[in-house]
Amino acid sequence: MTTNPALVESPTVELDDTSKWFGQKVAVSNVTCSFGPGVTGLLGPNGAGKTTMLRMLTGLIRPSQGSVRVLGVWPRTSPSVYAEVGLVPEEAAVYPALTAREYVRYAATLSGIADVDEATARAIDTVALGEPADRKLAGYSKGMRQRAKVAAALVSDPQVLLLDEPLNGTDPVQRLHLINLFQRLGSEGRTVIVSSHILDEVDRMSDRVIAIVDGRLAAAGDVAAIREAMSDIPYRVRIESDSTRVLAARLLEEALVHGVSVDGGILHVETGDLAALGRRVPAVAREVDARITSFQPEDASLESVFRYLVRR
Amino acid sequence: MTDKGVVYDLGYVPYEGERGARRGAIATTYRDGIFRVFGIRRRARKKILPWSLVVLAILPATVFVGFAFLLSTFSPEADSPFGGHGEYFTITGSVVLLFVALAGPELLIPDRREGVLSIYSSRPLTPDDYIGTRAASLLTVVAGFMLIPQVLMYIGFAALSSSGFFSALLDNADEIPKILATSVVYAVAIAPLVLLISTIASRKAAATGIYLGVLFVGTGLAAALVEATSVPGSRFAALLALGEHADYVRDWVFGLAVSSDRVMATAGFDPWVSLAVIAVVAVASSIFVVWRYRRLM
Amino acid sequence: MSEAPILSARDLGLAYGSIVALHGVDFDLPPGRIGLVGANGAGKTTLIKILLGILKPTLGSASVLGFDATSDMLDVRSRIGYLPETDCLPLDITAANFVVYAAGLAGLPANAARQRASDVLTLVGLEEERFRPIEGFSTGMKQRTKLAQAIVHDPELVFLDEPTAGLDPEGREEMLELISRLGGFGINVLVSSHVLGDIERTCDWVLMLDGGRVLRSGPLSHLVDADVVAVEVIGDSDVVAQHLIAAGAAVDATGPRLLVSTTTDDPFRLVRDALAETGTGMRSMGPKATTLEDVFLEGSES
Amino acid sequence: MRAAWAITTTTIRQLLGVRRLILFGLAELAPAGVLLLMTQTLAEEAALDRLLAMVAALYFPLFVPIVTLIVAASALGDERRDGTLSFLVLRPIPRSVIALSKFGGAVIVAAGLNIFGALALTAAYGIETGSWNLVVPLVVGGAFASIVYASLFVPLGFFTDRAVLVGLVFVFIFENAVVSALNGLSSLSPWRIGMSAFTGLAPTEVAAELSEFGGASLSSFGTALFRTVLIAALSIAATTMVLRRRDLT
Repeated sequence: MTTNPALVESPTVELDDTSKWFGQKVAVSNVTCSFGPGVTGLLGPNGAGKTTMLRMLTGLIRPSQGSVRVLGVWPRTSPSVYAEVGLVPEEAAVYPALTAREYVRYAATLSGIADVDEATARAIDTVALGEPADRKLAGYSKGMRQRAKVAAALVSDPQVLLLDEPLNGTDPVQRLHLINLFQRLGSEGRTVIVSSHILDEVDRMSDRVIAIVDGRLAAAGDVAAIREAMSDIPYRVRIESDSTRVLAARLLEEALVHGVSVDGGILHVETGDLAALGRRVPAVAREVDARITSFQPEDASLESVFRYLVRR
Repeated sequence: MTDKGVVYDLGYVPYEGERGARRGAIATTYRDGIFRVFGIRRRARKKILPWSLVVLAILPATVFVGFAFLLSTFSPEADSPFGGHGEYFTITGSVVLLFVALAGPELLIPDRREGVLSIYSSRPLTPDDYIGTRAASLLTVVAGFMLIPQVLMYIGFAALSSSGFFSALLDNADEIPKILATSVVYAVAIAPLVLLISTIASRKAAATGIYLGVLFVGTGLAAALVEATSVPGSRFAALLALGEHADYVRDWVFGLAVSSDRVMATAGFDPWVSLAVIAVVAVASSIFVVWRYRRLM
Repeated sequence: MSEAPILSARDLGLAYGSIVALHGVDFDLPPGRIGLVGANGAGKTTLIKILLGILKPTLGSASVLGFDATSDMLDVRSRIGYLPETDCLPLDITAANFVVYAAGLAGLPANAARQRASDVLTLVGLEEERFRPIEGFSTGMKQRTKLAQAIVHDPELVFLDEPTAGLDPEGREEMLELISRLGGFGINVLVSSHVLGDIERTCDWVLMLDGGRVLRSGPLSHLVDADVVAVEVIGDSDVVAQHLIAAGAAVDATGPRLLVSTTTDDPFRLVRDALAETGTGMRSMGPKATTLEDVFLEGSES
Repeated sequence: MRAAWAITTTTIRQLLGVRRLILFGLAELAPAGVLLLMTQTLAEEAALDRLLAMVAALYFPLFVPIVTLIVAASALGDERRDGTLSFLVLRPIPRSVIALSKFGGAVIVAAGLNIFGALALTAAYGIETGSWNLVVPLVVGGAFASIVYASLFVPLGFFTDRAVLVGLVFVFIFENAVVSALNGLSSLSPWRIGMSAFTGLAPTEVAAELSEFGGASLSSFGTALFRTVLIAALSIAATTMVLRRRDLT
């Protein structure tokens, strides 16, 4: 049974053939996919329908067609499920007159938490907001406001966490802290959906991605598998060695090598199967006694995958 | 190097031409100031108000001259409705007030709200250059409103006068210094105040509203308070009638009869007191605006 | 450093009342592309404002292209461009009109301003959109317009504050590519960004601030540790690790990623032979690169 | 319902920043100020006539609507503009509770300010004439008018960013021009409902006096109460429907 990578076994969030149009503009068309425990990256160029999809997932907007299920129910008609959903929206979305602590407390109260103070303190510690927690949000920098929003989303200990550009404006220390946090939340079995434009950070956080281009599901699954599925685009690998010409000639004899180009001390090899090349090169290099100092795939990263997806 | 063919890098061409630095930057800001207040290079909607006010200022002058022309040809002995250059300031005074109430905020507020000041702060301009040039654009426009209709009439009537064009020019030459002086008084009375309010208010509409409010409602309130004679020292409230000081000085300069409802007159103040109030308000506003922009940029 | 530094500071300090934003800052930055990194509140924005002459330092001095940042502010400002992080574009005029205006603000005469504005707008990829009012622009188009106004007067040095903020992946790619090309145009660059990956990809020197001090100022190239090999193994990494240890190498394994170092033999050959002999493969292999993030975190923790 | 109370109090804090409090506080003192000014200049007219002139010409048709409009329009309007709507709506709370709490917050602030204005006005009158029997009627009248205006302007704030503009058009054109022309519509005019409550509670001769002012046909107190409650309920229901059905971007 060929499993569809866009679907997961035990889905907590499901989109079934959903579409959304605003007048003539179709923002999302016939997307069927699901999200489960762990961190999933939601990717797409601006205007591709990513934000519309997130808003449909939260129930903020109603799909024009198809259905959305969060933890088995449609949030719009049974708001009680929201006790298990946390959202970090992209917009400013904070009350300037409140302090961060009051803001997080407000979220806890609205989510019907029993012990509001304990939950608030815990959430503020989790995002390491520290001393400024008692300063008014109006004076917060973008990075600190993001952490306040993450704390507010976490305070109700939700099963499903939707993050729209959560790292926007945070500095390197805060970014790493939040990336580790989201990974931990994912590994605890929560469903974390991260929409972000900084792809190498998404790559580090998520073990699975859903890519949306022009409102349609463009790709789903883990990065390596998606790249492999692009069989029409050969892999490019950059090899540095002390005897490039000899190695180049020898590699051309390998069936899996489509082409080699030599650029000074650097070899660019094209192959259909990256893993096979990774296995053959050490043996081949030893055979011709070529010392390899670098072997780096040039277009297997999420950024390259994304570039090919958008250009198709 | 083959001399048969060359491929030019269309990417980027360094600029070796002339660089005007500070002088060029100030000239550009000055020109932009004038363009902005007339809505030039902006959507048509932004041109309607300014240009209709220009017409309002110049039309009466042309009518007077036209009328004088008709009179001189058909019934030379009838006296023309033209009440003199001094009287005309009542028209241009109020029209330019409305214009400045829109132009002032347009000159300062968008640059602040849209963050364009950070671009000015990266160009060879000091904060004083920026705010000084904006004020210069505003004063130029005010001077234009004041002087163009007057010059039009001055030349028009000279051309029509029975004693010949050039001799007429010389005869009422004594009007010229009065016209210039009064124009300066009006400019100093209305421009700095609108720049002050445009520095404080964060929205154009609010700045315009507050400015007109201060002038009209302020004057009305002053008039009411002056009448409440039972309150001691109520006559000093007349100083708040900012809307009337320039007119009061104009009456004095042109020796026109002071109308009864002139607040300053009923409060028993001489015209030079109005002049002093105008000067104080102008200086205070300028100091605050310059101080504020030195901190903003 | 052969050529004269484009930016230098001598015991630079600035305090807002009791808050010390910069303290005892010294550096000499060579021509080329310099990355400015630091946590929030480390003093990045304060430094840029001092270099632009917006803020006066309370201590020491800074110089830009040989001019003192405070006393020769106007000379500095006529030679540099600035891409602010915050919104800075007037919304009611077209991008073309704005960039021509920005050129005029740099002192260029009208014809040159018009000519250079259209060249630069094409360069940043706004050929069609430039005749539309800026208020309808996407974040990407606004960032390109900001870059256009920063280089329209062919400055010698450009300060870019978070140039890739808010851009989608394609927009980021093109902006980073544009920044890398600036060097080719003879324009030096100081880029301030929170995304360290962007700095690694575009800059050849990094100035790292932390708590108002200089944590590090050095070239980005020698962050690579030549005698340690980082390899990601395809197949059974334990077997490979055992093989390497048997051959006398020191191995630090985290999952499939091994860090191999030896004192005696050549680590690259060892790894190659270990993989060949155990019949396993590699997904990637190369000298262990300490990323800017490692340097940053290790620095700012101390 | 702790959540409901939290929304109400936060809304109050949002609508009543220190600056707004001072601004509105002073604005509300204006009617009393003008009344004092009038006693200086028009000493000869009876104090009651002067007060009723203020009440019928300034307090109900101008002050109450504008203050309520600015406050109520931003109750939901600010949430939509600042993007905090998702913070409020993605909660395990029935939409009706959200609508009620938001409406409650707006009414408490608007009515509070207008009651403060009413107290200032009737106090000025009380000091001069020594009779304090108009305090309660004006306070209740002001409260009713605030509630009805809030019922219109809270949902209006959600639908359009220019709610204040649209509101002003409604107040000046519909209420003051159209309704005074076509008396039949007066039951729809919020400030007339407020004034009916005022005249209903005030001594009978006050109702007679008021009939000369602007010829507003006023209903009884009971009708005013019924209309206020009905309009408020309809408004909360409408807001709830909107929160349930519409896209909340």
